[in-house]
Amino acid sequence: MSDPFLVVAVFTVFAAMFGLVSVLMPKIVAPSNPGLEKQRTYECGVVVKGDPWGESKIQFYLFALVFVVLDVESLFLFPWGLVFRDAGLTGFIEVLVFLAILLLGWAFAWRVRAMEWE
Amino acid sequence: MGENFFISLKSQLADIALAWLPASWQPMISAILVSCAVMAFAPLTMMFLTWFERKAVGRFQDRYGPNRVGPFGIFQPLADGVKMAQKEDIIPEGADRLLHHLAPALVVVPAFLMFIFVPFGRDMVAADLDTGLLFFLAASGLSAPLIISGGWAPRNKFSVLGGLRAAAQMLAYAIPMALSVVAVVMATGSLSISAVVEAQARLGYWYVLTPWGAFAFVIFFLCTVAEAKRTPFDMPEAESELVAGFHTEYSGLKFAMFFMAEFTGSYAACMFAASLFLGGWIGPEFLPSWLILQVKAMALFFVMVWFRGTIPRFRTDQLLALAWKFLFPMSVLVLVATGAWYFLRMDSGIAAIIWPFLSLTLAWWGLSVVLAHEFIRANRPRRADNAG
Amino acid sequence: MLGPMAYAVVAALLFGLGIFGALARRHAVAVLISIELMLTAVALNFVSFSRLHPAQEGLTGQVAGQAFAIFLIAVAAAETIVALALVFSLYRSLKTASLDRFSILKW
Amino acid sequence: MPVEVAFGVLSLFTLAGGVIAVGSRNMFRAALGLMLSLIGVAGLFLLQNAQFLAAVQVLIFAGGIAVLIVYAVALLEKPGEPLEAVFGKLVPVAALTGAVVSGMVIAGILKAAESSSPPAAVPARFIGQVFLNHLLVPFEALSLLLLSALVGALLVARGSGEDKH
Repeated sequence: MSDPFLVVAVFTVFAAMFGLVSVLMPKIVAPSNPGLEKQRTYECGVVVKGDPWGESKIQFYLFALVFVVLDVESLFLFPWGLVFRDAGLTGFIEVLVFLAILLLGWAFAWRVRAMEWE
Repeated sequence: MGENFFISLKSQLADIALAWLPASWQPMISAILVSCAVMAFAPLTMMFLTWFERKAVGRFQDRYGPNRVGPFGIFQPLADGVKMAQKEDIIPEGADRLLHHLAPALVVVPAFLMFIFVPFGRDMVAADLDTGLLFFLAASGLSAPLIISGGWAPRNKFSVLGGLRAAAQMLAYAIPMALSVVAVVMATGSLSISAVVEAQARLGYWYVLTPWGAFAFVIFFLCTVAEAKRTPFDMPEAESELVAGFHTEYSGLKFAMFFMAEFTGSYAACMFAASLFLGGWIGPEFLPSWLILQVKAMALFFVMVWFRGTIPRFRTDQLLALAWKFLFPMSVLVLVATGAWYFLRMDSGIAAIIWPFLSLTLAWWGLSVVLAHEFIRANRPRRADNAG
Repeated sequence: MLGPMAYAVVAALLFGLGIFGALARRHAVAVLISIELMLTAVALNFVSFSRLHPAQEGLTGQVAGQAFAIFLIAVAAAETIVALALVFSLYRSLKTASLDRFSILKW
Repeated sequence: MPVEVAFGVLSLFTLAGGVIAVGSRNMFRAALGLMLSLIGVAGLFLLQNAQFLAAVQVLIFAGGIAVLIVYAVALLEKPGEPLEAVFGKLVPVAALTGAVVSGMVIAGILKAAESSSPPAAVPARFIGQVFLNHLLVPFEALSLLLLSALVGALLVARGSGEDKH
């Protein structure tokens, strides 16, 4: 058996090299004639107006916010899941309290319409 | 092509290499051989899957699908690859040129990384980490920022919106995915994927056959379909409103990289789901263990194709509502049910199967009613919304 | 084998970078990014220094260091969401994310 | 030998990501630099055999907080901000403070006796036991903290609810 860390390291390097080679290969094999019209961003043929690198909806941030909180709390469940059979019923009840607090936050997010797409 | 074909092939190749190199290189050579094997596996699988999907969807739609290049069109992906490589690389003006190169190059890394944590067969896991389950989730979580960057780089409105939407969707489905994995962790008491498979071999039943496991499996599988942004969850790349979403401005091999990340990612997720819930490489003795896992994963992938051939696309608000308002509470309930299952010692007896199953089914239908109510409410005409 | 001190040096450099960014940058989100760098450096220190003690069960040594690092990461998440929400709130009223303009409480 | 190489590469990534995060004019690249740095630190955790922590670092820091910051940039970024807006007036003071702090810490570290205990793997099981047996109150308090942060952030970020810009 091989050292798992070494495999992760070597494989990451390989995968990154695969991606970089594939992306840079057209530089050699493919033709390249840039033109004014060709380099314009694609907007279904309409004249480009405005800049997409600007203000977008706050709704995206609200989703990410709820995600981060729930993600942290769900990650705390992993170490508990490992030991929960040794921890006994008290451990289970403790985690039920934790889950209840988590669901409280979730219900609040629903209540203030942070999970709606509007 | 027996059980130990790949293992003995690897040790033979390692012996050949060690004849030339000092013995201290042994771990390095082993790592390189394993990496090469998985690196070869991933793109080949992607090629096969594109062919399989086009053929199958063709049949669903009463067409033949690709049938020109090679027998049954099996070499079509190769021809596509050659064509892709010759396409001009167009970078729109005003784009972030560095990111435009880097994002498609790196987006395959997390998708490929998912493969090395999955046990392909008995003693055939590339990187047998003690916390492999978490690393799988971490690798799938890393593709969200890469896809936002891919959408951001070309400075196109469609691709920026597509990238932001894709990430919102992947984040939303990551939570129920993680929670349904916690149920498996509770049952196994380990974070190693090989330990999960071995625990199912020891128990004699697959986790999907337990009441909590059945629901966790369905939640997990729906989440993997959504994480891979496949139909019916392909809103980020909906042609009818976002052109092609985050990869609108990518041509040739850059586009192929996004495509490859999507396909390899979904197949890796299929293999992962098969290992967690369907017993992984456990199966009839006369088949080699690595073949059994591939058969199970292909069956799951066929279900994904089936979805694509059958179910129309969700609207974005429905898609997010499904994750936040249905799958999330359902996965929390599954966790509670898993805990109760082990504490009340309900491992035996037919009643022990029926009661948890019935209550979870009841919860499932109850939440479905709530979700349907939300959908109907969302359909009522309101004041005009701004797009995005 | 590299000792914990090598990692601590990297953590110290990262922390210094974070301090520089937090003090020098004007963009509110950039300052937040620098603070994240500092917090990560601290988490790295927790893990490296806890290696001076052996790993065993209970709240000692390496386990304690890693548990504290996990708490730190969770608190960092809470800090980030609130800070970014404040930035949005200020941006909505002042139409800028530059910290120099956030001076309306001065007089 | 491979450990030293990996350490060198990972710390290079970490510090380079930090430099990009702190110095880049382009806020989007700064956020990605932060992500690079966070992943580098996760790699350093992995090198010290802290597997669970490395996964948490990637999942929460790189996959959660960094995405949050990327979203914030996408919401706030205005192209073509003038150069003087990148760094404030405090640059010399900031550079001095940063250099002094990290210099002092590094000097202290170099003076300390190097102990060469190899990194032992901490099973994730131990962390779970510590959470349930020793850190139960902090564990529940943390969930309350996250709840209050969620409530506060949602209310502040949404504003009055009328003008969602």
